[in-house]
Amino acid sequence: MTSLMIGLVLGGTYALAALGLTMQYGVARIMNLAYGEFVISAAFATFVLFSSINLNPLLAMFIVAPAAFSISYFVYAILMAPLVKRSKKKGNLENDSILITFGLLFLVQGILLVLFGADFASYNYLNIPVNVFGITIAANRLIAFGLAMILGLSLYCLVAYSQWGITLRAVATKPENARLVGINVDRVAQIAFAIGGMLAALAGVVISMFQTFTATSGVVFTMKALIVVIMGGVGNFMGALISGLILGLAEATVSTYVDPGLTLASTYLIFLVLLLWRPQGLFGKGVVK
Amino acid sequence: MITGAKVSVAIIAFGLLALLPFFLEAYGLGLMIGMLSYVALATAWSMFSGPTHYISLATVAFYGVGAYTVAVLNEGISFPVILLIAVLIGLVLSLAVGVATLRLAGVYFVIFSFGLAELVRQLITWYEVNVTGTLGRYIFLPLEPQDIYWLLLGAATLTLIIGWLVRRSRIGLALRVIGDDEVIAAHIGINLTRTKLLLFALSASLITLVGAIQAPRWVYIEPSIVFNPTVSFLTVIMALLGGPHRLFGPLFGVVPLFLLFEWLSANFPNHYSIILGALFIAIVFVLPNGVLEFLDRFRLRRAKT
Amino acid sequence: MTSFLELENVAKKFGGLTAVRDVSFTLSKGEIVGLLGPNGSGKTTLLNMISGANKVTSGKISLNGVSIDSLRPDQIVNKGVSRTFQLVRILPSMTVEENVICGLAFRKMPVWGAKAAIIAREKLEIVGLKDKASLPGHSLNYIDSKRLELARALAADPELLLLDEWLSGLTPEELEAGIELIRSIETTGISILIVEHIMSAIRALCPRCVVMNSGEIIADGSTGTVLQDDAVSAAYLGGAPCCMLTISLCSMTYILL
Amino acid sequence: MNDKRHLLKKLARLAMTSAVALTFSGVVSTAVLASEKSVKIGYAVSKTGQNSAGAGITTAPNYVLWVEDINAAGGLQLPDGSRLPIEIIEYDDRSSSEEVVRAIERLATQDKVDFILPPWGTGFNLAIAPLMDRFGYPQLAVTAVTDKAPEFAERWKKSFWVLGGGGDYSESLADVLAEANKSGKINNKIAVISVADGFGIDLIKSARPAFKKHGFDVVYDKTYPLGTSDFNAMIAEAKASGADSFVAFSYPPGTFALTKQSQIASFNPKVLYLGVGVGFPVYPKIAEGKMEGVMSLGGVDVNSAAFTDYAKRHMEVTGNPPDYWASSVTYASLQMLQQAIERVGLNRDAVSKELSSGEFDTILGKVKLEDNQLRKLWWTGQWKNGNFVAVAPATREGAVSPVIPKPAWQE
Repeated sequence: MTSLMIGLVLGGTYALAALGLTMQYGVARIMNLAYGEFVISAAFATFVLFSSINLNPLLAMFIVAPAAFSISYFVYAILMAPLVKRSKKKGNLENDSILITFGLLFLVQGILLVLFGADFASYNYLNIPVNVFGITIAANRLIAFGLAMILGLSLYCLVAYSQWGITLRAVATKPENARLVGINVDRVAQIAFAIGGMLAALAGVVISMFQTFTATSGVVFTMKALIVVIMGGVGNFMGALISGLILGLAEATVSTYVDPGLTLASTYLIFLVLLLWRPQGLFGKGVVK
Repeated sequence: MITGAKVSVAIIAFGLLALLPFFLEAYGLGLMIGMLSYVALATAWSMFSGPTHYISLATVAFYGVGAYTVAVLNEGISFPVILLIAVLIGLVLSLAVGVATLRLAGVYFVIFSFGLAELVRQLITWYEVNVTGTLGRYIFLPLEPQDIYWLLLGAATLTLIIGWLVRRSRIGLALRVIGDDEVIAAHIGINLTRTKLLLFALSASLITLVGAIQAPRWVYIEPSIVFNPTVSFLTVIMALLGGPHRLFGPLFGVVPLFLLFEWLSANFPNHYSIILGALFIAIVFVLPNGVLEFLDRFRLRRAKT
Repeated sequence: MTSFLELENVAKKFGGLTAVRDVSFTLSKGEIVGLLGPNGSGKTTLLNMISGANKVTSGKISLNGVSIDSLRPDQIVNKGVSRTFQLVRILPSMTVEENVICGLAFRKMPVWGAKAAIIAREKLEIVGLKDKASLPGHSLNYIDSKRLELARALAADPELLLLDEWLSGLTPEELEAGIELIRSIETTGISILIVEHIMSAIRALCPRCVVMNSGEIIADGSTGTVLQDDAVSAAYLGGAPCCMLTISLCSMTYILL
Repeated sequence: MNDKRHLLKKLARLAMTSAVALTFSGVVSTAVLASEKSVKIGYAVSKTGQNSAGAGITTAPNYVLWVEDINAAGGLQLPDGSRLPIEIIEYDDRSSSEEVVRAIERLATQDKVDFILPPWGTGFNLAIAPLMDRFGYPQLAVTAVTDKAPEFAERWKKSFWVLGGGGDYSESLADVLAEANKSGKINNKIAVISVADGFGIDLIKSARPAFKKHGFDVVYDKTYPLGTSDFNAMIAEAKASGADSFVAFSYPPGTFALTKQSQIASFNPKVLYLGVGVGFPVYPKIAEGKMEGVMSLGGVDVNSAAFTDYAKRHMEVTGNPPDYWASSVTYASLQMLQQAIERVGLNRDAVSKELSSGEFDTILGKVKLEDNQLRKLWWTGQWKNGNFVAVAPATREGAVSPVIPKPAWQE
């Protein structure tokens, strides 16, 4: 029971960290290797707001998230849009976006290093125990879990049932066809990318409340997010949510009943086995040869 | 196609490179060692990933396994035998992995291969901690930098020769067909799985060899050192930038990038990341598809004559 | 008469959808047969099953008395079956000649090196592409792409050739030449199964034809008789404009699948 | 606030340096400082990659501080009383073994520096040891904790190992615990977790027999992979194990997570010993000021004027306080080098000889190496009244008696 709760809460964090990437990669088709750097930048921004003007991180969200949206919007316009245009002929957006976001990764990381040094950044906010079904959990972790659920489910509903969701899905699955029915694919992709950046920032704000981070720890988030996204099926929010929870549960269970030394190995093992069993991910519909 | 002149140029180049340690200082030699290892890695990587378009991030899984083999066996067995064992381990591992993974395509394979590298690292760590009870291992082999240089030169040359032979062989052609269109490939009689598996294993064994050769240079080895994912990333970037479709393509990516990295970390140790990132972005824009496009054009021109 | 290609109660399901049900027919050595039917009737699926691209859900396919239904496409090629595709497939990064060499290099008795180049030129001469041998594959126009695809299929030295709408989309003159080309191939003793919509071509080429509708064979016999069959007309030839409509509707469902 | 001003200053510096860097490219690093006569000192540390956090806290700032101190005094003093300014050549090893090896080769053969300062980390110090030996440079390996130090000092005569081995720390801890057990403050059960890397394994391997020797029963003993961020499951197990002492041989991110998560879980063992990071200046903030009683490796003698003065200067020059373990040792090793040069000049062989035989006056007090190793170190420390004080070896002057049981978090 304890490990179940621990696992769910941990999984919530993973899911939260992955929502933005599923948007960016699933809809905008940008394989963003600098995703974790966006998360970390938001964490640093929150850290600075908290330690300089003592701004409550939950309020900081309302500054950081819109900022991340507009920054991502412009990043797309400046860096990605030309690539998308170029790739229409060649169809190598995946390779190009890997290369360019790899550059972006270094750029952002370098700026963070110069601004904040290599030191560990950490502060405490809402690090207070909350009793849930007799098990104590940190309030800030519950917030992460709650936010993951709310964002994940509402995005899922939005995509599944709204007009805008249909547009998104059209762009995600068949961009060429979406263009034919009058959808401005490039614009939708740009907005999706920006929303993805905003989601990354939200994750960063929340994670910064309980996790120690450094300028170079972005890669960890990118990799975890990638695994969750692929496991859940690219572009599927419900899938991201569920696979995040599965990974969290697996880690907690293995840690309690098997050996803490095998937690990360089990994560990758589950991921690899799942990919072999269902190459399109848990909830993916794409047919992969 | 292949003329006597080209062969003699290649032999002379090889001879000159082999003589280099007698003229270079330790640093120059170190530079050449680093460069040669990436030449071998990127060329071996391209052997499989170039024609198939499978972007593999598992480079460091095999590279690390090679290094670890040396760390485990370095006492009591002669170095050439260790290298051979390392290659065999790489071969077996890659065949096992290949059977399971090569039916994945696109980004699924990319992430899978990355996960694989991490999995291998975690399992080795767990094994060392729980079974052997050590984690760091020491390598005290009487190898001088020039020995490692010559071995790497051999490995790089071997990789290029194998790459050249593969290119001329039916398997090379089969891979090109697979890269162009898997459906056609199957319907003209190519066994997709076997072909990919063979090349994956060949490429992985060479990568394992490079890791094994380089290991004695570090003296101390532990998983976080030898399974550094940067190796995988750099290999991909260098190969993609140079053009993984051509035999010498990766070479054109490795040499300039390697020197650039070196120059940046020496002259701007505090702003290395920023400048590197900016340069990277610039390269993607200014040299669309890197040196690759240039090489494609070159090939077209040659096809016409 | 011993049958060369034999299909027994072949069926194919995609999920819950049955694309081909209970199809049986045979084809003799050296025979040329037309396979007709509206789009979505299961012709291409049938072709895919013979060539190994799709696995049969149930039933049996054998060639020369040997079962081939569990083999991979490349193994089936080595049994002497080669094919063209409904949507033309050329290897874009290779030259025309290399495209054909690919057909030679992986067949049962592979040809490689200088000899392959000579044979490739011969095959290209057969389809009339000899002058374009060194052009890149992606630079060919539609008809030339089709010719190249045929040359590549022939390079595999087939006993059975599967042509999937190879003649459609051609101008009347090109069609004429295409029919001649297929006829000349038939005279070399290769068995041919042609999936086609163009009636005139079927009439000109195939003494016998098989008609499918909704995944089943509804007629099999001499072309003249079959095309007068009521069921066939109802299913397929119900007036030209209507036919066009059916085809386009069927193409849409096909794409959606 | 100070933090903010510091940030602004850094921003301005960033803008300026990048502008300068981009216009003048390669010449900057040497041209600015180059003068007719100077002592060239080079080093490679991890500015990027996985090791950059550790190097950025312990190693790099002390190099900066030391050079600043010396140049402010007019330069390195030589035996004849003259002074030469230090010229620094620094490289980024990008947290890669291959890079650090090459950087040393470059410093030795290309830049021909007079002395080379060590990189951060056990693995990297070992990687460069054969090279340093071959090129004849003394190597004052600080951030390298290894039980094989005696063997290495034997193998590479010019290598000096000044931070002890894993066994030193775990045996000292076992002594502290045994003392508390004897006086009835804690039971004889210990729960221990360790990080799966060279450091963690070195410590746990020597800790097991040490605990056993003192009659302790290790009731929970698990190793977790590097990169683990969630310890709730392990804390729950340790809590349920009935052990009064909880020991974690952890790395900073793990140490911090363990601190926060044990607070939440109201996990209050009578002895809480965590790994690297407890001595970091950021730790009190992480523990929300409730770090009283937490134990770890290292510790300092806060009553030593030399240390307080050093800590103040460290803050002034680098913008951060030093850590309470390896920072002062790093600085002391630099002082040893400085004094050796002052006595015998720039001859590297002579300096090496002096380092292994001489006595030096450092911020750690008077020190003398034994078989090329520094043995007079603080092995165990504890947070007490806002300082991370040394508690063991208890016999050494300046040691403080440990607070056991540790006060509960919620107070």
